[in-house]
Amino acid sequence: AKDSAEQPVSIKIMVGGLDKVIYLPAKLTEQLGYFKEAGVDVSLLSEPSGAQAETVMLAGEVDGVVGFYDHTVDLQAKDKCVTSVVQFADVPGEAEMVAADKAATLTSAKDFTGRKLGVTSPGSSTDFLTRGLAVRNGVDPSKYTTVKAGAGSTFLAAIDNGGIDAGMTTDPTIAKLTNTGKAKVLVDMRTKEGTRAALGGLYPGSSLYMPCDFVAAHKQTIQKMANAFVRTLAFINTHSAAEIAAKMPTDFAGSEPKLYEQAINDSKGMFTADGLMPADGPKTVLDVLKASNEAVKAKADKIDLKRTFTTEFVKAAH
Amino acid sequence: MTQSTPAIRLHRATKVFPDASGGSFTAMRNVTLDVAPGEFVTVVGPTGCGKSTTLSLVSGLEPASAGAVEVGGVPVTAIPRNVGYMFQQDAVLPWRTVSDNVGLGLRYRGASKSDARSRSQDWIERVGLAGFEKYYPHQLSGGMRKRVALAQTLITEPEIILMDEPFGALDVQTRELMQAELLRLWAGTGAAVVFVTHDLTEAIALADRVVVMTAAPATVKTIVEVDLPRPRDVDEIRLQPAFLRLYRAVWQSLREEVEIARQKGASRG
Amino acid sequence: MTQSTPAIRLHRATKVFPDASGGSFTAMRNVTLDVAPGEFVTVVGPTGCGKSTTLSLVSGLEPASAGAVEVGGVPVTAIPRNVGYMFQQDAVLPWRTVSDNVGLGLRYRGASKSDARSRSQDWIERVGLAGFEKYYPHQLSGGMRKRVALAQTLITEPEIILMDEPFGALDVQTRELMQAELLRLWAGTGAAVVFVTHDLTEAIALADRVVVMTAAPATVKTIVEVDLPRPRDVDEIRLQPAFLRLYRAVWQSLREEVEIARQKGASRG
Amino acid sequence: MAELVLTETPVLRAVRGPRRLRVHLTRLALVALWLGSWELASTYWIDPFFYSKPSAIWHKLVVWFTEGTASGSVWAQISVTLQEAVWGFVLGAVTGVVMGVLLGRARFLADVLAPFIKAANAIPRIVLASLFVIWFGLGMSSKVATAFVLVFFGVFFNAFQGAREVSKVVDDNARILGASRWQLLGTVVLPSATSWILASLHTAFGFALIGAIVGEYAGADKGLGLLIAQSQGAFDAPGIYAAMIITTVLALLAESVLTVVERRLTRWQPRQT
Amino acid sequence: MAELVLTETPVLRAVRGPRRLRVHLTRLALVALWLGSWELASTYWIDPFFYSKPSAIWHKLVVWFTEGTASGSVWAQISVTLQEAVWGFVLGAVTGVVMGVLLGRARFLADVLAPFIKAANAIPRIVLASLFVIWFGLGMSSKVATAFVLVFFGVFFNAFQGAREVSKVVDDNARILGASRWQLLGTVVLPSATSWILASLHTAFGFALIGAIVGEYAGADKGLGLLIAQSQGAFDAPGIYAAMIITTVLALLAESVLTVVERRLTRWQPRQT
Ligand SMILES: Nc1ncnc2c1ncn2[C@@H]1O[C@H](COP(=O)(O)OP(=O)(O)OP(=O)(O)O)[C@@H](O)[C@H]1O
Ligand SMILES: Nc1ncnc2c1ncn2[C@@H]1O[C@H](COP(=O)(O)OP(=O)(O)OP(=O)(O)O)[C@@H](O)[C@H]1O
Ligand SMILES: [Mg+2]
Ligand SMILES: [Mg+2]
Repeated sequence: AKDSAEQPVSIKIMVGGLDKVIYLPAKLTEQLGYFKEAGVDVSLLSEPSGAQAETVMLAGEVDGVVGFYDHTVDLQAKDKCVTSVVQFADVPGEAEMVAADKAATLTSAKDFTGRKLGVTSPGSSTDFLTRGLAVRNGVDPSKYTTVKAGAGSTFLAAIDNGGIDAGMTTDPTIAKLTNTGKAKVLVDMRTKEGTRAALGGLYPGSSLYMPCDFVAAHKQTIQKMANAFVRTLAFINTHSAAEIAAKMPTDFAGSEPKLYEQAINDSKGMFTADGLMPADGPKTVLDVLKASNEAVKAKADKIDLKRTFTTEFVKAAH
Repeated sequence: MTQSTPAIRLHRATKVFPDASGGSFTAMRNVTLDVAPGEFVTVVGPTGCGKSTTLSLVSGLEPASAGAVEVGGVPVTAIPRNVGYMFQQDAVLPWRTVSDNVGLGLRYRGASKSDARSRSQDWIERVGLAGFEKYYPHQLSGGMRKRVALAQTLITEPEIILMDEPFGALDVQTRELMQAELLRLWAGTGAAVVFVTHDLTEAIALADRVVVMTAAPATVKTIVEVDLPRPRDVDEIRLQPAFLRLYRAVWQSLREEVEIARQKGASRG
Repeated sequence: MTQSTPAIRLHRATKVFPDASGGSFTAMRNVTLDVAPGEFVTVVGPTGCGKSTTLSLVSGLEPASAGAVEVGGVPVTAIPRNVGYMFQQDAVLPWRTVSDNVGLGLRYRGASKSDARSRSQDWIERVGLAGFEKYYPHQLSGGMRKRVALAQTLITEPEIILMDEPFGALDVQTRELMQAELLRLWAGTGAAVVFVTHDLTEAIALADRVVVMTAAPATVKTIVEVDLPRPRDVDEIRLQPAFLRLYRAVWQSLREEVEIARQKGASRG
Repeated sequence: MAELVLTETPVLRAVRGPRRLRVHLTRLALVALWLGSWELASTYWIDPFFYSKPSAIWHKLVVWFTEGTASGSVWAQISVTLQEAVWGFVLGAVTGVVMGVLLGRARFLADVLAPFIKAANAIPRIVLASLFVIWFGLGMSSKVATAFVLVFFGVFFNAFQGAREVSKVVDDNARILGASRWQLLGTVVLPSATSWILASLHTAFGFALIGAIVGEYAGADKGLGLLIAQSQGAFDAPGIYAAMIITTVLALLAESVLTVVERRLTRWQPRQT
Repeated sequence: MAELVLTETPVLRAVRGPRRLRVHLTRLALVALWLGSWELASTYWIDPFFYSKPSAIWHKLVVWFTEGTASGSVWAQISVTLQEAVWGFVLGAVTGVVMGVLLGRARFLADVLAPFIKAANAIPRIVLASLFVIWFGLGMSSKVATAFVLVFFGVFFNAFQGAREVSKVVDDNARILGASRWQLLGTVVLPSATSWILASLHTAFGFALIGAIVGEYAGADKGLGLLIAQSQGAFDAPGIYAAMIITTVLALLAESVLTVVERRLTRWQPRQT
């Protein structure tokens, strides 16, 4: 359909965990009422597994997914065209945490050999990042054990009772672990510097992506949505963690509102101010995935990074 | 069906059961017996000889292992139409009241609820259970359950009536009332009846012919023709000399068989 | 227990059942009966009058609604020790073979497997089931199952024997053999027996006293003392004039009750 | 073992009153004991971060019912989950009973289909839940489908076995009396299998709720499953437990309805003492 | 309905042979039909990205069994999951039978505990799975626990009902014959409840497998659940289906063992025709 003929549609977005701080812009936009003001009807759904969220999107059940950018590359290797429309974060916002009692012997990714390393789920971004780290540090991924440790409480318990030696996770789990002294940050990918040091470039994480053909067919609606998101990103940049936390539903803070606020504070830095894709981001992602993902490795030469993201809408939103 | 076609025909009917230890046990061997329409045949025989098995073959519930079983001239492959079978065990539906149990056959045959109810009421009175219409079987005594089964079987007016020790659990007087009731019904319809009993008086008083079966495997040992005139008054008939003669004949024949059965049992053991 | 303590004592025992329509039904009213140790009492009564209910009260399976029930001088609150009860219905364990079923009571009492087996073998032969040791109940005829139950009950040599129409499903000869067996066993042990039957000949031939019960609700109508000498030959005794006199007395008493029962039934309907 | 009062002495009607009271009191005491020790333990010994504590859960429930949840009123969540569960339950139970009874009476069909049904029963439902989202969409139907597959099998296997356990002589009797196939099913097989079917229904509604919640887990915008997922993400142990308690109460309510139905259907049986 | 051969004409032994063959052939035909139409559909109409196709699944299975999976040999995964399932099954079934039979015979205990058990049955197991990981760690015990809670309830409710459905007169008879409580349980209640218990065991092993896999889903370093999670993460539909097929085969193997046991335990029953 041509732009002019396009009907205003209501958009369904699946969020890979509505309550996760790294995906906070999604719910925040709704809470701030920016969707309504931009004139789009957006409903948010939640699904804890990123890959499952994308499968649902590809099946046409939802129009977009808020998840990690790296999946667009992965999907292209599987002949599915998905493009990032708004880039929320230019770093993963993840950290490799090492259990306090293992911190002495496990001091960098070089020591991964023979360890039990936690990821949220095999095939998730945390898995890709862990493998990427290992390969960059000369450890073959087959030399350590990948453990599905989930996120949140199960991850905490796994660190606590020795189920894993180290693991990749996000805030507020990181905050909880460091506050209680149960684990230390081994590799911090919540900041630009940390990410560059770990992966050799920026690794864009949290983003909104949609199937390419949907994007092509609904430019007006997507523009409105991009407008709303970019406003939110500006809001995050100009407000304190406490102010942001106050806008979110109280349930998201759980039983420890302070912890939630701290988590937002720690993670705030990772959000882009404008929704733009960092210039070297896609290439870092491709490099990491080439090392860690069979499908991408097999098709590395054929992958067209330009099709994995577009800055058209966020630029127009300025 | 011409007049000469027997209502029930068993020809060298044999029934073999798989046995407890994997072998086989012959319960009936070469049983040959014809029952004419309108004929009343009683069957006596030592306990465990194969009487119930014979009835189950005629009813079509069990297939014969060998030989022919025909009802109305047609080989029995399924349950023949218009057969009534009153089982030796309790077989009324535990989840139906007396009234519903008695009317069941009518309902199966498409009678309306109220029709079935009024006709079953009549039968409930005939078997002396008035007042117990709403009782469930577990609330009845053994003899009352038997009478429910009796009413249940006879209400459908079957052409072939198979009865396996129907009156065993009744007191003498009630039993005689039921016998009279059965004879009255049967006389009206011309149904063929095969009636298993251990009560020789009953066997002779009711029957046109008494079949004495041998110890297991059952075969027909003797058939005693009962030439007493009908209609009979069951209560009086047993004082007649002709009756006593018949009684002695059947008794003698049966006694031999029981002896054989016991000796066999002992030799098996 | 002194000699004067009755083995079984019913004093104004009453049993009320909840009725089908939410009301109540009195199955026994004010039944008073003492049975001395070593006494053989038979009970006759119209079908559905409350005979089985009486036995279940004595066995402790059902509590009396009012009145006293004592066994060995002790009020019955649970199943008294050393009671044997042969039920009117099939009650053998379907998942046990004949041999295991017969030996069950012994096993419960702590007998070893081989001991139980050899003693049950003896009883299996006594009831004429040799050769069927390995059969499961569903592979037996009705009369054979009854005999298994008989052996099962008597093998534990109970002091109180309750029997509910135990021989109803047996042929005349086998029945006589079983009667003789029962008398032989009983004579040796001095057990108190309460024996329900519909066969008046049997009732008189076996008993010290015949209790005739009224139509429901059951009460004791008459008690007929049987003063025939023991040991008795059941087969011969019934030709004696004393026997015929007793028979007529019981018969007469019972007939009245059946009439009443039928009229009640009709008026209820 | 002193407590194990085997049903030896039949209990008279009159004793029922105080007995009932005793039952309720014992239950209450158990609940109090359990909550009390939990509260105490989580105050002094164990980490309420993982195990929460009754007072916090109570507080959470109060907040939900007075102020609502992140995704709207708590009643809305309950009603969504309940609808999904009820639909899944009804469809699963009806299909399970019908297929179970039919296959229980049709040897050949049963022999042919048995391995397939048993195989289907072994398919991990959690995987199915995510497949259902793809097949049936994100709406209610995918949750109903998940609830359905959880309900169906339990009911099916019980109805199947129940249909096979019909007393042979009662069955024979009905057939002699002229029952057609369908009449036999209605008047003999179904009533006889009733206790079997009812026994399976007791677990079934619980499973239906689980199905609805698992389905919501796989993608939803409303429902108790979402509340749980959200609470898990927010380290909100009281939220997890509060949602579980709501589910449990729903199941118990359904159970009490079932008990009434059961009592009606088994009126013909001897009262258990 | 022509297929619905109600058990009207009892079948002679001799007919069994060809009948069996017919059953097997029909099954085979069904499988072939199903796989064929799937393969065809996914080649021409539907997107194998979502629905996969039999040939791709077969290929995946071959790869797994010859080259192994991402987390090691496929046999290692199978053995881990199987161990978890077997443990969960055994513990759940034994506890379920013991508690079911005991409570089935102990009115007071049953009355007191019934609502708790019913409530526990309604707790969403998926939530429990992650709680178990927290309580019992990432090792085998958390999966065994998940399998346990899935197995327990089905078995419990059936054993409970089975213990209540004991024929009153048989029970009375055994008590008159002098059976103590425990003897009664062993010689009357258990044998009588056997068909009930067996019926529940038919579903139980499937549930144990589901439990193990759900448990692995919540956190693990080995097992079929991990393979499924991995395949889902990698958009590898053939992998998902292949793991499901392996699970199914495991369940069917367990089922055949159970059938042998069942035949032994129900030898006393009239053979069904
Ligand atoms: N299913 C079976 N398997 C093995 N044997 C069986 C089976 N059914 C019956 N029998 C045997 O067949 C024989 C005849 O049984 P049947 O029930 O016909 O006897 P009956 O003449 O009716 O005896 P009764 O007068 O005691 O009722 C018995 O010896 C019994 O053991
Ligand atoms: N559970 C019950 N509920 C209601 N009424 C019952 C119950 N059990 C027995 N009755 C009634 O009690 C009466 C006596 O029954 P009982 O079984 O004692 O008779 P019986 O004398 O043994 O008869 P039969 O000779 O036929 O065996 C019957 O009228 C019966 O309907
Ligand atoms: Mg018989
Ligand atoms: Mg009686």
